Order: sequence, then structure tokens, then C-alpha cells
Amino acid sequence: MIENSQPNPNALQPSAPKSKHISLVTKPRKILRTVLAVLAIISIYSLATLNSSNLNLADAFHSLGVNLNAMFLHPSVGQDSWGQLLQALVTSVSLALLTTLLGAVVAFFIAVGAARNLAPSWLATGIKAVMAFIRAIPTILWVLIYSVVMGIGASAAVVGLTFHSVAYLVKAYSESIEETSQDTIEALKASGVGFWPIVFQAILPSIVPALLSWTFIRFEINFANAVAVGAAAGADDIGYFLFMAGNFYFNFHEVGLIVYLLLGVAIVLELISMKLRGHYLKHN
Amino acid sequence: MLKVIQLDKTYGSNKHSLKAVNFTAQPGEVTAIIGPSGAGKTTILRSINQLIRDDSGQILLDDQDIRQANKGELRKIRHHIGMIFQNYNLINPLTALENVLHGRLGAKSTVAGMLGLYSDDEKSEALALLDEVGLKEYAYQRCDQLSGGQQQRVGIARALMQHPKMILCDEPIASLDPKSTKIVMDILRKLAREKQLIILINLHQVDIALEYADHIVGINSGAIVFEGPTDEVNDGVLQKIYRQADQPGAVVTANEN
Amino acid sequence: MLKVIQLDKTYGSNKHSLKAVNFTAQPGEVTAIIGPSGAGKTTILRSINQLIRDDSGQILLDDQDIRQANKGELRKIRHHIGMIFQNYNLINPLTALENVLHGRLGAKSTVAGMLGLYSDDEKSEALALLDEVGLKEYAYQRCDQLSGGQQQRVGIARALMQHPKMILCDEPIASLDPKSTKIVMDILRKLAREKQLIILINLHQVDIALEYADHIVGINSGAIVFEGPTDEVNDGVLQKIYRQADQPGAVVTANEN
Amino acid sequence: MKTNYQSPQQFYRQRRLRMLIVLLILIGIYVGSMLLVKFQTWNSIVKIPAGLIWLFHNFIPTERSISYLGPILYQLWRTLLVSISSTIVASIFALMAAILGAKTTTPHRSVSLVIRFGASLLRNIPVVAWAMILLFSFKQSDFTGFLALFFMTLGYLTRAFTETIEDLDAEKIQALQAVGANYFQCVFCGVLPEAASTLTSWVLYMIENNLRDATLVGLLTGTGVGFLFDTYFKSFRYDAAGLIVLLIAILVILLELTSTQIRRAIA
Amino acid sequence: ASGTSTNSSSKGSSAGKDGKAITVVFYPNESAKSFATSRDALKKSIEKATGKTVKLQTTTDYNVAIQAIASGKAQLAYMGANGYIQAHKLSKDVVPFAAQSDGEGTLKKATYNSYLMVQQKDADKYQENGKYSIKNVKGKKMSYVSNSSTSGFLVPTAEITREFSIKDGDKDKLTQSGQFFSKVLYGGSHQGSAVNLIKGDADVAAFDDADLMPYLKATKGSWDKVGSTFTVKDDAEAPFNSLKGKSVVNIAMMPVQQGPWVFNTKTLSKDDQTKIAKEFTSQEFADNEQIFSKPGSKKTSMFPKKTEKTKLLKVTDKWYAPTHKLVGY
Ligand SMILES: Nc1ncnc2c1ncn2[C@@H]1O[C@H](COP(=O)(O)OP(=O)(O)OP(=O)(O)O)[C@@H](O)[C@H]1O
Ligand SMILES: Nc1ncnc2c1ncn2[C@@H]1O[C@H](COP(=O)(O)OP(=O)(O)OP(=O)(O)O)[C@@H](O)[C@H]1O
Ligand SMILES: [Mg+2]
Ligand SMILES: [Mg+2]
Repeated sequence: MIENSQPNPNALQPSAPKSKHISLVTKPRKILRTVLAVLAIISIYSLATLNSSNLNLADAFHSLGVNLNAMFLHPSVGQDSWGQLLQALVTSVSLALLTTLLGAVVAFFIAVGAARNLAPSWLATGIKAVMAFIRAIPTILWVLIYSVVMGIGASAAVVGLTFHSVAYLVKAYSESIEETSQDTIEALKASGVGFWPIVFQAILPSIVPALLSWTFIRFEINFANAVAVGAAAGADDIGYFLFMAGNFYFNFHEVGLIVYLLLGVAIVLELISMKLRGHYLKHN
Repeated sequence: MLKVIQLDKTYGSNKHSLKAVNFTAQPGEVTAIIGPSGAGKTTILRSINQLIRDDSGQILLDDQDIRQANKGELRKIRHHIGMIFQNYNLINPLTALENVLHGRLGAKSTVAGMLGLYSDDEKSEALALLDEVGLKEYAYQRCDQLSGGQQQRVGIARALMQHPKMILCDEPIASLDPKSTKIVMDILRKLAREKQLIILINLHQVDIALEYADHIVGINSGAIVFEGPTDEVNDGVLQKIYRQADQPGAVVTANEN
Repeated sequence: MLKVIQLDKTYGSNKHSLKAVNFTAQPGEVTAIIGPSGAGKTTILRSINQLIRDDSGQILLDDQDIRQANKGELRKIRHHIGMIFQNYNLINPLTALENVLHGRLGAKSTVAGMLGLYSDDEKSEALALLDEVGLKEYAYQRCDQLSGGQQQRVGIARALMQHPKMILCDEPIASLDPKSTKIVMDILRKLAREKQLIILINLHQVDIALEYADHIVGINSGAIVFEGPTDEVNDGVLQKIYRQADQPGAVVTANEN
Repeated sequence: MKTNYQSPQQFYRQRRLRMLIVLLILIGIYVGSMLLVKFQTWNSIVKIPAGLIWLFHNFIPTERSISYLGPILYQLWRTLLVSISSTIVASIFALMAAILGAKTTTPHRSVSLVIRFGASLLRNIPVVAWAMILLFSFKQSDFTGFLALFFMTLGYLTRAFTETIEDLDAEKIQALQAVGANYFQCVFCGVLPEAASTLTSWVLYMIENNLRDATLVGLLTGTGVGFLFDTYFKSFRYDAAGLIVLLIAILVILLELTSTQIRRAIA
Repeated sequence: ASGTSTNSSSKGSSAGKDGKAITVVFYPNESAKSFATSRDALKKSIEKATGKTVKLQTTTDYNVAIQAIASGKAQLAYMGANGYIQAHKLSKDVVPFAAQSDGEGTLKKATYNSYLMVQQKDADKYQENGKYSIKNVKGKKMSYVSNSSTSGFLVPTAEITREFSIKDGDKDKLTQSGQFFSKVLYGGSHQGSAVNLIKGDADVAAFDDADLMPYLKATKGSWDKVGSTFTVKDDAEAPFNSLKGKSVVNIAMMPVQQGPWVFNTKTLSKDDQTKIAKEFTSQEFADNEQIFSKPGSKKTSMFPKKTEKTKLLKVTDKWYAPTHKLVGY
């Protein structure tokens, strides 16, 4: 942020350019500074009051080093076989794919109603509030709800995870939609084009890169979520093996290996996403 | 005939951008709105097809007050008003051809519009229009790969694709070279003459206005200071139009070329 | 003196945008580059201050080849070359005043520049420059709240703030009304005369070029087709410059106003 | 991209064919995954309302849950503090990483790759693994929660900031380069102001997100509103758990409103 | 029988009754990978007894398991005593039918032990007149297993509540740092809680015997005596591998009732209930080494036998009255 070093705050009078001291500080800038200052103070206060009494940093980092070493430099499959792990990994990826695809389609239509430049503001606000509420409910709770209603299994995991997926993407998509230049929308509006044709013919093509990037971020999150709570719903995914290795057998080596597998998926994903984004952006 | 009566517009709470604007534009004629930067030219144009809505006054197109139209009616009216923008306002990632075809969307059913289902005739017509503005070979290029001038011409083809009754142009030639300017202005004049369209153009270039317009509307600080046939415009009139509030020290003379 | 020798530029793999471009521009003179849309005017300008780098040839400013400069040298050279853009390229959320002050960045230490520590003299000068282009009262407005014409004038003030040896202008007046055009062109000509600056302007408007330029460079499809003093430009020359590849059917005549 | 088509009709045919192929691939992926995990799309969709009813039936705060309000509000406040501080500290590091990592501003391509990879690593270490790594070394404490949020936020913000910066209009930065501004000046006078509002949105969003991830913080620290939720949830005091969810939702919405106000004010 | 409705005749619509698959859900503990063989053997037994297909469901979340059996989406489950009480409260259709016997093959001592342990070097501080007591745990750093554990949370807190006469409304104070205890930790598992103690992060820790037997050996006294000393075995695996030779002392020992096998009477037909109960309590079932590992056997199955006489015995809700009392409902 550009700031001016003027020591004299009384001279901050934009409307008095004749004075010797000319200030660059406008009112919005002052507000921004206040906000930043408040956030900084909160952070410092919070860090100062963090309870870390029983912590010996030297020991902690030493032990961190040892554990990271065990995890990342000596990964092993532990008691499981590669076949089991890979199959479970594929299950996790499938869960993530399902929740992402379902979430993306549902979210796009809701997002249109939640974008302030398309929908009336009461509707946009209402949808955004509902979405905020859905996101406030922990994923594990959604999964629980649907294992009660539908029985334990992958279906419950998918439906439970999709709720967050939708809520997140609605927010992301609607903000992308809000960022499309009002001018281009106007150009079509000015020729009498109706609402949905504008959405599909003008907005959608303009925000494809943003949509792609959001959807891929969400895929990543869905993948992480599938790993974290898929096992709770008995979806037999890699999260089950991770939970067992981590919480039951304390096998750092196997956890390390599973983390590597997850990273492998993430990197492949990142590469695909970069390629697609590049494909859409390079022509600018 | 377009008749603008006592049009008023205030941005925010204090900025009075249009003050009791009155003028008419006839079918078959090119009407140019000229005036200094910030005078309100763009604001007038956008009020006419109600892209700016919180205004007051009357805007009569063939005796129908556009300001009174409900949503559905407004859509129909707008489909008959082509608009050409200062910043092109094309959908960048789409091809020139697709952008031109967007001119047909207003006439389509929702579903056909959503899916972009155009008839073969429409596609051929779009290509022909691109040819007319000299961009046939760029038909399949993404719009953000075209130079400014090329983009603007796509915008013009899009407006023509609407088969409009009236075309509103907001500085359509600001980024065109003289050659393209001539081609475009000729097309617009020809359309006015042959199809009896109302053509309303915001212009910075007084010379072009004087050459092509039949009717001139001069605006300064949101108020009409001149309206009349082109041959009534003289140096005194231009001086009045271009007297500027935000350049108090400068001598007021019209551009003399 | 600016001397461009055998400048070549190819976009991507197949598009030859500049072909062996040679021309010179003298201090104290206004040099205008004219040519049809897509001819390569913008490309030439950007090659001169090496915003486009993968080209070949020589660009000599006071006998120093800009293309050979290393990073640090290039920064210094650029600080002495003002540039004005077709799309303004201001930093939208900042005020007009701050954008003008950016013109000083090249002369500042890294830290002072980063934190935006400008001296009172610099600030006064920036205000004075804004006054000069008629925007004194908009100094504290965010740039994206200004109209197109107003934004462009901020861009011009920013270039002047650099105390440049040479100013490159890419269609600086495309969105200005005649009055502002005149003011700006007058300033540019005055700067050329009084401070012996090299002024290089891409222009679409032939009339403005003929009125203000001392020296004209005509370009078509990436090749220089004319270079000489303004009074050597005649209809034949204009015809040669504006012969266009993408409008094969149209008659080739220069804009006659 | 192919740019010479014989007719617009042919162009549209090709375009439609491409869309169809993409669509088919997506449907293929969907159906494949569906069969693989035995997901029953239709059966699941029709059960969605039943789930919501179950949720409201069980989680509506009751009179009894009001008695828990005191501790809940206190822990909510602590959690808010931790989410703010972890986000702010992470955003400072993320901003530096993003400037070094964004394609448009990176000093070298390899730096960009390293940062992208690092951020990806931070994002993709699963919660269980974080819990193991951090709990074993840093014990159960507020600080551990802070660290976990910090690392994950760092991963996300670095990516978000990088893309924000890459999406800026390159010409504007070029305008500053043309003035002779050096790298840091371009960043501080051009990139940052231009991106500021988007970056601020991200930071505010992450605060909100971290507040929601309180369940995780609770797991790691044994404090915070997440821990309370966990306690009530596991002891089947669903009304109290519901009250927490409700309060978090209200706080999140308040945060969102505040951040909208702030963004409007600094525009 | 306290509200037991074993004969519930309401019409269930779900799987079991329609002659479709029977779903068995397992707690996270029994979902462990190493018990896969045991789970498969169980599946075969149930299939043999009922002639229906059986679907095994593992889960890593207590709530999900409890809700599944309570809602009737699963028909059969093996649970902890506390979890059963919760499930029974959610739905009276959840009814216990079998639990593991004691070493004598009876239900008299069908319990396992939960402990409050301290480090050996601190053990003296918890002695009064040569006897161990928990009077001094107040203000110390405490480690539980998780707040859904019977032996690692519910029973220890009940013991402390009793000892210090804490009122019902103040029970939550035992669960949070800075109130009754200066600090409260959750190990996430019995092993984790023990590690918290041995590493010195906690002064007092709660955990049970069954989960720690592979890692600790009684070097003084025995697993059934208060005041015994336990030492980490030399061949202990992670997370104890760096803690070899360290010792802890149990200052309190609380019996915990064995967890029951339950079914949901609403969604499992009466016929199947009888068949399964009969199968599970049969001697043949107890002899299945894939389910019950022999005493002292290297390879552990889901249920390690204390003696040859160990088997599953029929139980009812009434038998769980002590745990009902502990939980409070
Ligand atoms: N959205 C807006 N909010 C506030 N003021 C605005 C807005 N748009 C335009 N204005 C102001 O209204 C006045 C008229 O603007 P308008 O864009 O109509 O002028 P113009 O004649 O088209 O100018 P130009 O020739 O530069 O395009 C100007 O003073 C401008 O600053
Ligand atoms: N980034 C780019 N990638 C590929 N081709 C480009 C790029 N920029 C410009 N071109 C092409 O190079 C040629 C010259 O472009 P340039 O922008 O220099 O023209 P110009 O004379 O400035 O046109 P205008 O008057 O319309 O601004 C054009 O044909 C254009 O399509
Ligand atoms: Mg305008
Ligand atoms: Mg150009």
C-alpha cells in the first residue's frame, strides 16, 4: 500500500493544495490504515495471550525434525499393500470428483441468483446468508446427518460433502460473476437480450478461467475433505488407512507414504489446472 | 422519430449530469451529439435505452415513452435499438463471429438464446456483416486478439445484426483510423438514408460530425446549448459548446481543422 | 536523436508485425507515426522502450543502443522516456495525484519509491501538472471514477512528471474532445520546442498529424512506406500508407477533412 | 486454435462437437466414479430434504442449551482471535511468497515453481497428518492450533494471492516499467494498490474460513469453540452443538457484512 | 427390565426384515485393519445363522456408528458400554444381546479395567498412609482419551466426581483446562493418553488395560491391583519406541463393563434376532480362533480370550444398570 510519511496529520487536507505540505492520504486510505492497525493489534494481543506454557521450542522443533524425517524420508506402506492403498486412493479421488461435479453444477445455478449484478439484492443477500449457514455446519456433521438418513456408506459421504462444496462454490462463482465487466453485460442488455441468454452467452464464456480455477481449488478441498471424513461414513477410502496409521498405529512412515500419495494427486491436479487456465488465458 | 423531453439525471446526490435535456432525432438522418469531455454525452445515450434508469423526463420513440415501458416491453424496444460502445464491450474470449451473432439473441427464445442456437441464415448474415466492415478473415479470431480498431468494427457489425430501428453510437470511431472511420460513417449514413433509421452518434471529432451529421446537438455541462441542422453550426456555436468549466484558464476556441 | 535501424518483430511464430523498420526522430520536433489499424504502430513504440523485448535490430537514443542495455541501464533509460498509452493504464484505485507522482519512481531509491515517499516539491509539481491538463480539482479522485478523457490527461501528466528526454505517445488523444486534444498537442509541441524533447506520437487522425507533426513516418503492414517532413505528405503518400490488406474492396483515399 | 473455417456453419458444428466431447468426458467421469464408489445419485438426491428435517429436528437449540451460552461465547471469542491472528500472520508471508511466485512478478521461473510446489504441499497435507506432526512436537496447546491454521492458511493464501496478481492487467504494470520503476516499485506502487481490494477480500474470507475450521483447532488444542462443539456433539447434547453452529453462522455472516462495509469504505 | 422393548413388534421397513442384507457397524476400535479377518469371520457366522447377506461397515467416528444403529440403518453393532447407553437413549429399539464373559465364563466379573496413572517418580505424592488416593489430582495436568470413550473418559470422570463430590452441573469443569485441572489434554486414543503421561505432558492420565497390554508390562504388582508399576516393554512399537523402560503407577483402578453386541429390534426380524443371539452365544462361536484369539496367543483377533472359558454370554439392558447409573440416564 502506498503510504506517505507525512509526520503532521493536521496537514492532511486534500482540499488545500496551496499549503506547503501536500498529503496523499485520502479518507478511504485512513480507513484502510485503521482496519490494518486494528487487525495488527488483535493479532499481537492474540499471539501474546496464546497459551503455550508447557512448550519447549527447542525440544518441539527437534521432535518435529525427527517426525518429519520419519514421515517424509522413510515412507513405507506399513501393514498395508500398495494395492489396497492405491485402490483406496482411487476411491477418494472418485468421491472428490463426484462432490465437485455435483457441487459445481448446482452451485452455478444458485450463484446466478446470488450475484449482485444479476439478481435483486434481497435474493443475493438471502442466498449468501443461507450459504454462510451451510458452511458454518462442520463437514463431519453433514456426513453424520446423511449417514443417519441414508445409512452408512459412500452415498452419505458424497451428499454430506457436497453441501459444503455447493456453499463454497456459490460464493466463489457469484463473486466471479460480479467481477465480469458490467459494460459487456450492458452491451447485450442494451440489445434486449433476456436474462438466461446473457448468463450463458456473455457471462459464462467470460468467467470460464475463473470458474475453472475455483472448481479446481474446490476439487482439492473436496479431496482433502473426502480424506478427512469419508472414512467416518465408511466409504473405504484412503482416509481410513490414514486414520488407522495415524490414530491407531502411530505409524509415521505409513502416514508419510499416504501424504506422498495425496501430494501426487494434488500435483497432477495442479498441472491440469495450470494447463487449462493457460489455455484460456494465453490469448489475452 | 426520437423525442427527448426534459430529461434530467443526477449521479449520486450532488452531481447534476443532465439538466432538462430536450432534442429530437429524425429517421433517415444522422444526428450527432457533440460536447466537451464529461459533458454528459454518454449519459444521454444510456438514458435513451434505459441502461441508466433513475432519471426523469420523457423519451419518446415513435410516440412510445421508453421510460414507461415495463420489463418485457423494454426488452422488445431495446432489441430494436442497436448500440455501439466507446470500449467495444465485446465478449473477449469468443470469436468475432459469435459476438456478431449476439445481436440476434434479443429476438430468440430463452432456450435458443441460452444455447446459442442460430439458424444457418443468421450465421451467413453475420459473416456478410463482418465482410462489410472489412473483417471477414478475422471471423474466427478471438476478440481479444484483434486490434482496437478491429474490435470496434466487430461491435458495429453486432449492432447491425439486430436490424435496428435506431442505432446509438457512443464514440464509435474513437479508435479507428481515418480509412475505417470513413467506411463506418458511410455505412451508418447509408443505413439512415436507405432504411430510414434514426442514427444518434456521440462524437468528439467536430470535423467528422460536420461532415456526416444532418442534425447537431451541442451539449455542455449537461445542458443542451445548441440544436439545429449542421449548416447552422458556426464558430460562435462551437465556442459555446466547448466552453469548459474544468479548464478555466484556457482560451475558448473551436478546433479549427 | 532517436534512430531506429532495421527493427524486426515477429509475434508468436508466424505473424511478422515489423519488417526492417528504419526511421529517425529529432529532438525539438514532433514525429508522428501514422498508418492503418493493425499496421504495427503500437508495436514500434513498445519496442523502443523495450516493453517488447524479443525483437532484432538497433534502437539508438543519443547513440546508445537501448537494445543492448542491461537491466539497470534500461531502467535509467526508461526513466528518461515518458510513455502515454492508448488505454491510459493508470492504477485505478489510486488518486490522480498519486498516479502522476508515479512518474518520479524511476528517479527514486527503491525504498522511497516503494513507500511512496515524495518530497513536497514533487507533490507541488504534480499538482501543477494536473492543473496544466485541466484536472486540478480531480487530484484526489480515484482514477476509475474519472471519465475516459480525464483519465487520459492524468496519463499525460504522469509522463511529463518524468522530465523526459523523449515522450512516446500511443494514440494519446483517441478519447479526447477537440478542445483537450488541442491543449495536449499544444503542450507536447511546446515541450518539443522549448526543451528540445523528442516527441513520438502514434496517431490515427491524419489531420492532427499534419497540423502538429514536423516529421511523419507512415507504416503499413509492419513496413515503413513513407518517412519525411510533414509538407512532403500528399494524397499519393496517404494513399500508400492507408492501402489496407484487410479491406481489399474499398477504394483507397485519404480522409479529406 | 484453428482460425480458417469454410463457413460459419462449419465453425459452429466444430464448436458444438468440442462441447459435446467435453460434456461426454465429464459425464463419463461422473458415471465412472459413481459406479466405483457405488453412489446412487437419484436415491441420494431424494433424501436431501429428509436430512435437513433431521438436522432441524435434532439441532434446534433448546432452553437447556441457553445455559451453555456463557462458555460458548467465551470460547467463540478466543477462536475468533486465533483465526484472525493466524490469518494475518499467514497473509504477510503469503503476500511475499505470492509476489515472488506469480508469473508476472517472479524474479525467476524456478522461484515460481518452488513456491507453487511449497504452497501445494502445505495445502495438501491432510488434517490427520497435521495433527500428528504438530501434536507430537508442539503438544496440545493454543499455539499448536495457531500453527496448524497458519500453515494451511499460508498454503491457500499463497495460491490465491498468486492468481490474483497474475490476473492483473499486465499493461498497467508495464506502464510503470516504462517509467523506469524497478521491480519493488512496480510491486508496491502498481501491483499492490491494484490488487489490494481482492487481496483484502481473500484475507477477510480466510478469517471467516478459519473460524469455521474451529472444529480442527478444537481437536488440536482442547480449547476453543471447536472443542466445545466436539464435547457436546460426542456427548449427544445436540441442542448445545446446534447453538454453537448457529452462533458461528451468525458470527460468519456478521464478519461478511463487516468486510463488505470495509471494502466499500476503502474503495 | 428398565424400559427394554425386546419384543417391539412395530413394522420395520428396512433391510433386515425384508430379507435383504443385514448391516453390521463397527466402532473405530474394531474397525482396525488388523481385525479384518475377525470381521470376515463374523460375517460368515451371521450369514450362516440367518441365511442372509451381511454387509460390514467400518467407521472412524463414534457418533456415526451410534447414530447408525440407533436409526436402524444398521441392524447389528458391537459397541462400548457408554456408546450403548447413548444409543439406547436415542432409540429404545437398540437392545444388547451378548457380551464377553469373565475368565470363569460368567458375567460376574465381565469387566475390564480403567486406570488413573501417574509417573513412577511422582507416585509418592499420591500416597496417603501408604495407600494411593486421587485426592491430589486437583490442579494437575490431566490427560483423557477422548470425550466419547467409556474407560478413558466417562469412568475416570465419574470416579473423580464421586471422590470430590462434584455437583452434576459442574461436571463440565473436569473437561476443560484451567478449571478443575490446570490443563486438560486428550490423547485421541488410549495409547495417546499414556504417551502424554510418559512424556511428561500430563501429570495424570486415564486409559484402560486392554489397549495398553501390547506396550506395557506389570513390573510390580499386576494389571488387577492398585499401586502396581508398569514399564514400557523393550520391543514396544510406535509411539512407545522412544519411551522404552519408563514406568508409570496406577493410583486408581475402576472396573468397566464389557461392551455389548446389540441389535436394532425394529429393523431386524425377531427370527433373525433369535438366530444371531443363539449363534453368538454358542460354544462353536467362542472357539472360532479368527474371532477369539487364544490366551497368550501372538496373533490377536478382535476378542482376546483371558482364559479358555471366555465366551459370549446373553445379556439384557438390565445388566448394564451400573453403567446407566454412571452416565446418569
Ligand atoms: N457512474 C458515475 N458516477 C458518478 N459520476 C459519473 C458517473 N458516470 C459519469 N459521471 C460524471 O457525469 C458527467 C458526465 O459523464 P459522461 O460520461 O456522460 O460524459 P461524456 O460526455 O460521455 O464524456 P467523455 O467524452 O469523456 O466520454 C461527468 O462529469 C462524469 O464525471
Ligand atoms: N500480443 C500479440 N500477439 C499476437 N499478435 C499481436 C499482438 N499484439 C498485436 N498483434 C498483431 O500485430 C499487428 C500490429 O499490432 P499493433 O497493435 O502494433 O497495431 P496498431 O497499428 O497499433 O493498431 P491500432 O491502430 O488498431 O492500435 C496486428 O496485426 C495485431 O493483430
Ligand atoms: Mg463518454
Ligand atoms: Mg495500437
